[in-house]
Amino acid sequence: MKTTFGSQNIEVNPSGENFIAVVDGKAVNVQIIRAAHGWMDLLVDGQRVTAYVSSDMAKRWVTLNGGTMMLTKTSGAKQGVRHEHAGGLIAPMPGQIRSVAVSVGEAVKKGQTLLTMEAMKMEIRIQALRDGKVKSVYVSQGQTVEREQILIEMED
Amino acid sequence: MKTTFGSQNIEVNPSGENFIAVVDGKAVNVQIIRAAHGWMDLLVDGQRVTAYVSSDMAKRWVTLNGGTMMLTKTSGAKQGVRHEHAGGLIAPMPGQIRSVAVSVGEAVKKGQTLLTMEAMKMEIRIQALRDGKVKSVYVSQGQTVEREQILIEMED
Amino acid sequence: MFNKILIANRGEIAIRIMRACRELGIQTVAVYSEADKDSLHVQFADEAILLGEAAAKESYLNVEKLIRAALDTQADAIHPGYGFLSENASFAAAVESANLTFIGPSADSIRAMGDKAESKILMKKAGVPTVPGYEGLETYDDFQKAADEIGYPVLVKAAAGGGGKGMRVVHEGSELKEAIELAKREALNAFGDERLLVEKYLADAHHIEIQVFGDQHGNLIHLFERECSVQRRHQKIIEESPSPLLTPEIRARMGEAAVHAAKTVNYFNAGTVEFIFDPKTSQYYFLEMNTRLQVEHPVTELVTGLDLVRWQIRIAAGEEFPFQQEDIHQHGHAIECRVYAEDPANGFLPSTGKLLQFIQPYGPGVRVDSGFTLGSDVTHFYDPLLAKLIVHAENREAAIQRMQTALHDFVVHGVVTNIDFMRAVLTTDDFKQGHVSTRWVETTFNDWSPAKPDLHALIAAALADVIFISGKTQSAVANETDPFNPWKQTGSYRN
Amino acid sequence: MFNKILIANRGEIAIRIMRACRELGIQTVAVYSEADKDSLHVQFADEAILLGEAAAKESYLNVEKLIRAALDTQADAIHPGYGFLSENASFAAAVESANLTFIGPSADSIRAMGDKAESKILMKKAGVPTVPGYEGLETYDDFQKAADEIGYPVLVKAAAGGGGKGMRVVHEGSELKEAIELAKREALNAFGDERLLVEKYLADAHHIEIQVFGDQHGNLIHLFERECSVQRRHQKIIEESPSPLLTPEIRARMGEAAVHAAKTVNYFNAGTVEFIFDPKTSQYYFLEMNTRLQVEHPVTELVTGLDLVRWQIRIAAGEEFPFQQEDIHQHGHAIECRVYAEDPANGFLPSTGKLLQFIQPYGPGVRVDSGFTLGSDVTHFYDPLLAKLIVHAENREAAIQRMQTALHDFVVHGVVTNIDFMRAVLTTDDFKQGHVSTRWVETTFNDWSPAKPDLHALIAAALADVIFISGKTQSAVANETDPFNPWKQTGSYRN
Repeated sequence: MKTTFGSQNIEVNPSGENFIAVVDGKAVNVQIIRAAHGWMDLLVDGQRVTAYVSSDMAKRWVTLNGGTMMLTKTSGAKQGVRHEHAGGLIAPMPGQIRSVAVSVGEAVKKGQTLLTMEAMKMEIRIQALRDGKVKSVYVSQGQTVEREQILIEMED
Repeated sequence: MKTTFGSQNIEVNPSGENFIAVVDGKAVNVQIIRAAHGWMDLLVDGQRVTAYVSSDMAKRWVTLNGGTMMLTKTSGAKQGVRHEHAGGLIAPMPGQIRSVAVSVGEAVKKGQTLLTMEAMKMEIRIQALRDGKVKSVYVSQGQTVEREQILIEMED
Repeated sequence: MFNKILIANRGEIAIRIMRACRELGIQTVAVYSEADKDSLHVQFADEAILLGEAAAKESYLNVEKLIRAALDTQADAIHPGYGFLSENASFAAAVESANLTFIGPSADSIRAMGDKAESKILMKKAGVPTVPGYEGLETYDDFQKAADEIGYPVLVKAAAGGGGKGMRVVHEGSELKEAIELAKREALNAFGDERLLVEKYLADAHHIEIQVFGDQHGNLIHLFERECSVQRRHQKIIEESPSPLLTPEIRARMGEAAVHAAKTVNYFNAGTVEFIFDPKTSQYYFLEMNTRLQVEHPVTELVTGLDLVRWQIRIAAGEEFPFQQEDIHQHGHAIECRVYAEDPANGFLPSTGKLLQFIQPYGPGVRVDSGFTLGSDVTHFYDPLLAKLIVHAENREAAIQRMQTALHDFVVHGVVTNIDFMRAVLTTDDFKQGHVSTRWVETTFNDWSPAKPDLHALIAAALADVIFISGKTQSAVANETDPFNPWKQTGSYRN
Repeated sequence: MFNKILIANRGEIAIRIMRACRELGIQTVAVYSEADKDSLHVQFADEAILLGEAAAKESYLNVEKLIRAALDTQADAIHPGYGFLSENASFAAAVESANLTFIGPSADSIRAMGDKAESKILMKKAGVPTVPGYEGLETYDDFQKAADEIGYPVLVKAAAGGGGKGMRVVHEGSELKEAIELAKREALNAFGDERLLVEKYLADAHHIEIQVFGDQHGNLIHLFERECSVQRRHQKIIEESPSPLLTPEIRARMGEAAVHAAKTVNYFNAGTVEFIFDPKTSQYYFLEMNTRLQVEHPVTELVTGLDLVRWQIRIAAGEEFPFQQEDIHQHGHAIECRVYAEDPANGFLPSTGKLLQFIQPYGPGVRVDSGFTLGSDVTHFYDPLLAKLIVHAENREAAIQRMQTALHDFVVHGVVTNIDFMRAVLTTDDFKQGHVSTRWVETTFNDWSPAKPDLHALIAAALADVIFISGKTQSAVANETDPFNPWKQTGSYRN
């Protein structure tokens, strides 16, 4: 399986009971000693490596030797932001509301843009995940929002 | 859903967002406050009850107010003992081997009795879970075995 | 003794207080906002009362709702924790008016120490050393004269508050005017009061504070010092006791000064007298008194062997504090690291998210006071303190080694934390030698950044995809179909 | 100092020792049997070496394999923990012969104290009080005369060993013959040595032991006592320090006697001198010396503030123990409860299984030394000690309250434990008042049984089926298809 984290490519494939990881054209042998619950004990070219790994969409949190790093998967993963939460559409990151395109009670189609926000110098369109009706709108133009703040609530 | 633990019958059914539990003809209202990972926070007729529950075949481990109890499900569950473990057939409880009916290399059919043991004043038959061949026999007649000790190993 | 206590707080301190209550056989009532309905402190309590919306003024700062919750649940007393209403004299008075016990000092003591300018004047009168400076200045001219007299650099700061708000360092006269205006505006916003005071700015000072403790029968002693000089943005992140700086003589004098300061306002229950300490002159100056339990109280508990929260409760119930000054000794060395959801490489800005991994360290001499668990949500509504990691060992060197090991074992995924940053702090020679002033972090760690992902991290991340989630891109930990998903919530608490 | 230490043990004590190594910057090597390949101590170490089959003689008791493992991994030293080879003089000698350091006393000290009869003779000579009795008896006639002289009840016990094996209480002359035969047979089986000694049986005695500690430069002091009278089947389950029974004078005298006993055999490193204490007469008698770290060492660590394992390592490396007797004080009160996988309602028989739930308590003053985690297998091959729960508080009353709360919070499913039993022990007036002799458990708790499932338990169990596993009868926790199943193992360790 080929994956890209940031600008770094890695390919991991089974090889007998072990795995071969190829990075920058260099192959390393990886043996899994044990693995459970987001935790792995490996032998990487004979060296013992203990890692905790969690995944959240394209993000990977990895802890090695007590230090934690965050990697972002830029290929091999469906891109996108998770923006449904408890029946509401939530802000994927902190930012500012640029425009709200719908109002309470309005029927919307799957994929229709409900609002746009600006964050990290990008425009983000928040779209309906399915056909439905707008139950509540919690934000207005110009408002700054926090990550995971609920923007709009839908009913089916 | 009707269940029997030991000699005690209980019926639990949904009722709106809550549940009604009926024990000895008496109905109690049960509301789930939150529940996760084998742990539940309940309101039972308005009284808060926090319980940890684990299940292992017919056994239920329940911790309430710091005290742990074991219940055994005697209905509503498929009866039987778990006796496959890491490819081997293991003793469901400590006991003594009464007879070994097969030998290494012998082909056996699913359901065929491989050995009998005596434990807790009962005779227990250890049967093949599927068609296969006996790879190893680790015990002999008269031998005492511990719980979870591997008795016979099979290959498909 | 009380039958039931309402804890008017959240997070680790609410749980810390509830533990003390449980040991004493006292029932506990949690309060919570809508954002906290599944928080650990709500689960930990015997009862829990919803206060209102996430915003603190609708919930944890709402005096009326808190007192009604206490009365409705038939609680006898309210423990305010730290932060929120803990240093609010009106709250303490309102609690007493409702025939409930406020677990803390009297409203009068809180009021006397609450105003930075008033308390400084009070302390000067009582002969407690204070930082050279002036209060009650009005015109720009007044400020200018005062600053010239003190000598630059000077500090202008809000009379009404603390926590670094409305505070400006002024290095030369040309900067004074703008600094005063900015500080006034911040002070007005934060405290509704634009009064400022101006004082000598001690650049390489240490922050050393003395824990005091007293009962309602006139007994008041100190429980030695805490050194709290490792700060970022004027807020403490690492505290320890004993201070690596104090001689026994200075320690004793500072202790006496703190007891004297507290007695001046008829103090009882737990309090902390903060001093600025100049290592060059060994001079110490009264900074302010915190009229409540301090975040860093555990280092004092470990070093003195006293359970401060237990004694807070017993004293509030009218018991005598049975210890004399000579009964209290410092045993070994304790260090606390505050584990925050914040990004040290990005101005220590708070980080929010769901805790995908949360493994707390264990072991001899290791204590974790935590308010979160696997699956908890860290929101932007409140202070991003995840846990306090506290170690106790024979001496400072062993305590640092123990803390390094414990930080190594603390695994948090889902939010950025300061764990790796604190590990870096503990490896420096400055820290090991105890040469850390309150400005040390900003001058030393300005360019700090965490380790970049290396080959092993890349392999672990890629391999995890293969073996744990085999091509699925959804968060595997948060698998919604897993009945034992630790944060799958069924129903919600309506109380 | 050492670069690398091999820990010739398993479970909680292996992890305890590895923690000390990590704090000192020393690499660790675990050893394990096939039954332990996924054990916590294997995961915790820097390296791990498979010794062989589950049977201890093929693994943890195999001297040759252990020394080869240490040499192969270039370890400098071996820590034996407790049990297994920790009191085996030949092992200590073999370690030294291989140019490795044995972290413990000299082989000579171990040998001198290993034989119960020989060590008793040695102590008598040195003037340490011993239980009135006779050694070196041969004919039945000898035994009969000795028993008559001492006066019934008497105790016959194996000269070569301990741990309750080959031990019989004889209440009258008519029982003597059979008791001797049974004890001889047990002693022969357990120790390969049928020699017995006979001594006065003290029915209501307490077990009080003194921790001693010394270096290789002649410094040797004691670290006060541990009271270990709560026992079942001659094995300790609850220990504490200080003893609720001792006066300062008797404490000092027992401490001196213990130091004298240890010096008689040129003792260094950690050791424990066990005494029988008669509360009626306040007389104490030497019982035996354990020439190793004790299971219950944490209570001494908490009360004295010293890290015994750290000092064991430093002393083995040749350092001086820098403390004089007057430097060591007792601070507060510590209690340890041993959490065993065993059934107190069924003769304390060991219970085996997979840990379906394993929640350890947290909190101020709470320490857990654990060798297991969620998903661990508890097998019948080794001692069923799951964890040691140790608390420290200001005084005995607060420590008991703290322990009650911590036991309440300790949740173990999958094996039967003695947690509820220990909670019951802690609620008794006898325990609260410190009136517990070594026979107290068997006389008081003979009929103890855990709480029967009540209505709430029934509801919780039935509801869990509905919401967690909806009709599935397989173990839902052990769901084999869940990639984050905590005990799904992929591959195995081949090292």
